[in-house]
Amino acid sequence: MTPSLHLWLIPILPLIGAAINGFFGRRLSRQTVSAVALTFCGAAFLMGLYVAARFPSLELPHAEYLGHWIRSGNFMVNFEFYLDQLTLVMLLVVTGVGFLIHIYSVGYMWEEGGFYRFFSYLNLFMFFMLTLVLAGNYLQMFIGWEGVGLASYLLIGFWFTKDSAASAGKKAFIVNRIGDFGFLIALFLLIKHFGSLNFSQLFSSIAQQPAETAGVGLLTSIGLLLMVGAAGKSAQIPLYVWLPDAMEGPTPVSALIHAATMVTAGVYMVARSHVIFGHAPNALTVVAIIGTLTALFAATIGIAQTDIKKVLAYSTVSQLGYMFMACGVAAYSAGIFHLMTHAFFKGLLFLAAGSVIHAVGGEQDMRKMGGLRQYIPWTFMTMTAATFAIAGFPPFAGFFSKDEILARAYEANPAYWFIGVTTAFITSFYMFRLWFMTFFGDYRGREAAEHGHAPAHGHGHGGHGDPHESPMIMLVPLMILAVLSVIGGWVGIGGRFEHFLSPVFGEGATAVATEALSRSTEITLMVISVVAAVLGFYLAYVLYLKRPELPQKIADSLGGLYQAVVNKYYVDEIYGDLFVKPLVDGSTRILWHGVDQGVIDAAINDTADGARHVSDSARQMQSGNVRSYAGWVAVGAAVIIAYMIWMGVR
Amino acid sequence: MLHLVLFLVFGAICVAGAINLLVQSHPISSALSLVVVMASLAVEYLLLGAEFVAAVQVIVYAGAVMVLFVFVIMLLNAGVEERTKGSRVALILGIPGVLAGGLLVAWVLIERTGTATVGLGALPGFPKTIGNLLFHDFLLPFEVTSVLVLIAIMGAVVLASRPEPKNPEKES
Amino acid sequence: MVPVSYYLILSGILFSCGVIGFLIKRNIITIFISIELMLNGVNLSFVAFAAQWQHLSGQVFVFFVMVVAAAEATVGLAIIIAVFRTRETLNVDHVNLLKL
Amino acid sequence: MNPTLPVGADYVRILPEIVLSIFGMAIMVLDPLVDEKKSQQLLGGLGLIGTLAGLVSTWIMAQSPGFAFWNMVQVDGFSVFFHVLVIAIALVLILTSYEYMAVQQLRAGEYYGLILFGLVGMCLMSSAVELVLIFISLEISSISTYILAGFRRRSATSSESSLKYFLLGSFATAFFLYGVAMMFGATGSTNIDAISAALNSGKVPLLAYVAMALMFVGLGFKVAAAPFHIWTPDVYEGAPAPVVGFMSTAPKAAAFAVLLRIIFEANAPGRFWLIWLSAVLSMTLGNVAALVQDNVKRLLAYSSIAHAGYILVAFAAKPELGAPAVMFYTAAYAAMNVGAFAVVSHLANENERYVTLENYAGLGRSSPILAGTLTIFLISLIGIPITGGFFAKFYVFSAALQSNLVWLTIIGVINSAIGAYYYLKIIVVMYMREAREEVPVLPIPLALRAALALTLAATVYLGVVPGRMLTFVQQSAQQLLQAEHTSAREQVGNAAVPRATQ
Repeated sequence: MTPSLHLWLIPILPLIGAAINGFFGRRLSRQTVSAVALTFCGAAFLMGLYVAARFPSLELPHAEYLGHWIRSGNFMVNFEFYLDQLTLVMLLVVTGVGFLIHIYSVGYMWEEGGFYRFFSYLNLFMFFMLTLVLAGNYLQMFIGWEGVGLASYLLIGFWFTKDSAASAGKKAFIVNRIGDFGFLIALFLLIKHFGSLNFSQLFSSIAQQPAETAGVGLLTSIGLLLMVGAAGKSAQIPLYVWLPDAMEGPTPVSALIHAATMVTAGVYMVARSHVIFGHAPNALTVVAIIGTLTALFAATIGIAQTDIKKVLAYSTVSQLGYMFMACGVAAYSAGIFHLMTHAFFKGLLFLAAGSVIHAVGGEQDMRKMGGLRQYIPWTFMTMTAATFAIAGFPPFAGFFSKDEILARAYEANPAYWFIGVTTAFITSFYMFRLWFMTFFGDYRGREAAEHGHAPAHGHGHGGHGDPHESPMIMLVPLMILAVLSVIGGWVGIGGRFEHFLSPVFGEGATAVATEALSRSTEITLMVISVVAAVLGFYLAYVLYLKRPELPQKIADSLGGLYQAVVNKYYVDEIYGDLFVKPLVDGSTRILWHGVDQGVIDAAINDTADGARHVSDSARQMQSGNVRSYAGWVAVGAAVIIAYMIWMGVR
Repeated sequence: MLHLVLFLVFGAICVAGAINLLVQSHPISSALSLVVVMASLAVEYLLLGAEFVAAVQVIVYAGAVMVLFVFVIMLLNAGVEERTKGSRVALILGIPGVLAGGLLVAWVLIERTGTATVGLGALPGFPKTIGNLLFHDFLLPFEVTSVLVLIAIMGAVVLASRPEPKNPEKES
Repeated sequence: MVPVSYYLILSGILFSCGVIGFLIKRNIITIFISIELMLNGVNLSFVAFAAQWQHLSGQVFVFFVMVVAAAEATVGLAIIIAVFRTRETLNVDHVNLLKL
Repeated sequence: MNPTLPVGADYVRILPEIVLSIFGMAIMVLDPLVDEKKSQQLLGGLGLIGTLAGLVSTWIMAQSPGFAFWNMVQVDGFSVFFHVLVIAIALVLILTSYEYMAVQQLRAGEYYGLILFGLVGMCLMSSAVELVLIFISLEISSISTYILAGFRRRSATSSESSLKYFLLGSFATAFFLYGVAMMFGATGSTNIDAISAALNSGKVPLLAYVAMALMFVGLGFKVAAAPFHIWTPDVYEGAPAPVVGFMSTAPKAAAFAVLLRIIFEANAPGRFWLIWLSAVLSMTLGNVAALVQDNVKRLLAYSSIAHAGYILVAFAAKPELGAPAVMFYTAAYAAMNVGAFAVVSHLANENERYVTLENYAGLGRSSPILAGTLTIFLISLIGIPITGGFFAKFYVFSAALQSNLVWLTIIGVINSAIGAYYYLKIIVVMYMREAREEVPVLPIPLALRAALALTLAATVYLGVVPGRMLTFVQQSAQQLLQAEHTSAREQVGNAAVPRATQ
């Protein structure tokens, strides 16, 4: 029996912070509010470090039982926390990056109204995220899962006076609901067939079952449903639509929730459920295909975006696709590795983008930036590190993790690898496009301002003259993350990271990797991916720095395709027309105007009485008549009697 | 035989009263038709031996309750009803629904209980036996009806009394 | 000897007439009278079944139904008066402020 | 004839009903004696004490389970559960009404009296095991709600609501009564245990099927299950807001209790598709129609239809899984819905002027407490974790899935996703829209605070630590389902319905 680490403290600490700021924040000064938020979030991080320090002495997996929660017959759910290598990685990433983003937010949000509210939500988010990560059973995980959705909804809609922000929050919430219900049904199926949601019990009983190789069996359906959940949370096809819109929230939120932590919950969940997926190869294939397609699809959309945060949003979707691709080929540790490095560099990219936006007074359109290198050197440098990292240049962090994934994908199926490399090339291209457009050339912001274009997103930052560097409190987190973006990948050299995680995912998953591919193949693949990255860099250099008139020409010659990309393949419109509109219309026409008078009466009026009754029927376009209601009751009764008699006679 | 004849005669009166209730357009006529129905029902009860019920039917139902109806009709000075066309659902779905449901139930009743017969005064329900049941086995429901009656009194007081005229509400 | 089903059919006819009355009558009071007709139909069923099963309890039920009907009548007529006060109409088709 | 008189235990087993009636009568008598200004506080306070006394006496009653009054009522965990539930709802209602009645300038005395008398009916519905008693108590609960619905007499909508509820309610009750008559005809008894014994021994007579259908019409109407839900929106829109909170939960809970007894204890034959279809219709019609509503009361009315649908899902499940899920859901729904209506009735202000969605704009600013509590209730209604609503849905759907009702579960889950939309609409309006017109928010009085705190605590309690509650509902459901066998045997020696011989 290993000693108790009081893991429950880790999620509870931010919750206390959230409660203090939420209830009393209004009366506290900004200094106190930020001190409270930072203290409790930092304490959680320290707890994480403490756990890491004690880690070697623990008997793994380490479970802590807190008390029983629900008992219904044989089915029991406890409050319990579960710690293994996978948890530890997630724990450190979430608390560490989360803490840095908290620090950054103090600077970023200083001028904003609702300061205390923001930090209260942020801490609340940390609480749910840590609950999710540390959960010892699926139900507890689900609580965290829904909770982060809720917190993200609150944070996206933070600037609630903006209509777009409000509707974006709503969209995120509803799309997530669809995913959540996939997850929920999967949970029901697990309860029904295995009678437990506890990870250890569940996995050990599943492990005894034979794998479902053909058709859609129970485990395959569970896997697919879990994937629906993951796709909703982690913005995969077809549920990715909410993430780009979610950029309406404050930038630190995008960094924390929509890059580093929450959106990776889907990947974590799939990795956590690797036993289920391991027994359902068909479901795993679906995961791989969805991941691969999303990676490519989102990357192509990223090319045409002009809003700096939107580029990063699509890039996030695409990178998450990589992680699912990794999970889909059973290279879970590679996926988690990429999750970690991605948290560093994508968190950094968002924070740096925030710093840029801050510098140019709230402008997010890259066409109105340019030449910022000289104004904001620190931001530039950190962003450079991140850009090289995501593009996959060695020795930056992204190189190692992406390379790992691509190698494993090649081994599973060269088609995945090919799409992966193509995506890497596109990624490199649009990231350097962003880099060049933002930091090189001449500053284009002034002309725009003179032409009377008020910054579209000016929430409190407006009224700046020249771009200016952000305060230190924002720069320090950037620097730390920049360092991590450079060196963070080194832990993976020589398969060390994989080896660390191997107790979780089993030896088989890792051992094969190193042996199956010969050294030469591996190096060839590595070289190809580096070449792809360099090509992307070069293309972006030519198009956006050397000959900036070219892109327009290309766009003109491509015509329709480019339009489609600019409009994100019209997915939003299609969804709107296909699902939302019919529902609302149906409700309006069919039920609102009453099945009663709307359909039946209108039909009768039209045919029998003709135009004379049009005005009359308009007046009578209303139900609310007691006799009609009684008519419905009578018909209902007749139908039920008929049914019951039929049941009886049968 | 006598039983059957009596049943048929009063049954016919009963149905005629019910149909008259539907056909009449003045509420008073409908109310009086209901009295006819109730009275002939009382006879049917007697045929089945339910003496007490028959008596109560005439005294309480036809007597007291219907008087209340007639009183309210007079109070509100209700006239001949207008033939407004407020609901077509009631006509187009409701009536066929009722007829279909009624026929189905009738079929069940004939088909499944058709063989049992009852004689004249089959189950004599004297006040004494009824009283024994009422104040013993059905004591609780009997007592509980007092709550029901209390509610009815309160309801009548609340709803029918003239509302205090402060702040007359202007609602459309 | 009369088949029980005769009584039951008569009761069914009365009940159905009551339902139809609810559907076709416009005057609120008449609608309410139709409901009373339905209850009367049910009462006949109770008495008939009581005779069939030789259970006196069926007749006791009739007694309870009458009490309930009386209470309902009191409240119902009070509600009708209240509606008449605010709306000046007894036509149920005109009582349709609340709809959709 | 057996000349025995009821013994002490008989009275203990209906103690809550007795206590509530006494308090009701006390209010009735005191009403004309106190002057109008004080009557609000005095009689309301008396009502409050009455409900508290009712809770205490329920506890006393719970100590002596068993039958009373010659198998008329049965005290078991099941009936105790519903006693506590409806009395607690009434307690919150009284706390809410305190302020509401004063703002609306309504007379108080009868109001509190009617609530207590109505409670007597609802309590009896949950413990009665005899169809005649069920019928009478159903009428008590219904008639008192008809009157309460029309309590704002100066308002045309309120009296219209009352009239519609009354006419359709009596209409549906007549169907129920006809069903009772048929059941009596089919089995020769109206005692649920005896019926259960008759139905489960040999071939079920066809008449019993018809009887079930007719009884379902009546009870379906009371719980607002499709296709008998159609009265709900109109009635809820017109009735006084706190009363809507009450009648969408307490009489409904009692009606569900009756449905549970009839359907599960008597093991109603051939019910499956009937309930299946009704559940699907209720969920879908309720949710879809709610999407376009902009009157909050009406919106919540449609939502209550949808929730009735979710509860019916549990009725389609296996009895041992479905019954506890139904009980849990009614409790969770009561907590959140009564709470939501408490907020609505506070905001409604004089003459219920502010009940449209637009009036809620900017509430997040003008009254963070009200907006915050309402948000939590709405979140619970959506079914998001750490609220009672989530676990309620969770149990219902998991019960359904464990009974192999895959499609029903999927339809339910989709529906609750649709439902999220319109609840969210309220939250969005509260926090993310600027108020277009000035909506005065009255200070929140102490009683209302207490009401909100109670419902909030219940909602969160059921969401965070539902364990104890769940254990309790499971045990009582167990008792309910076992009663079928044990008491049917007792029946043999202790004839519930004496047979007159000829």
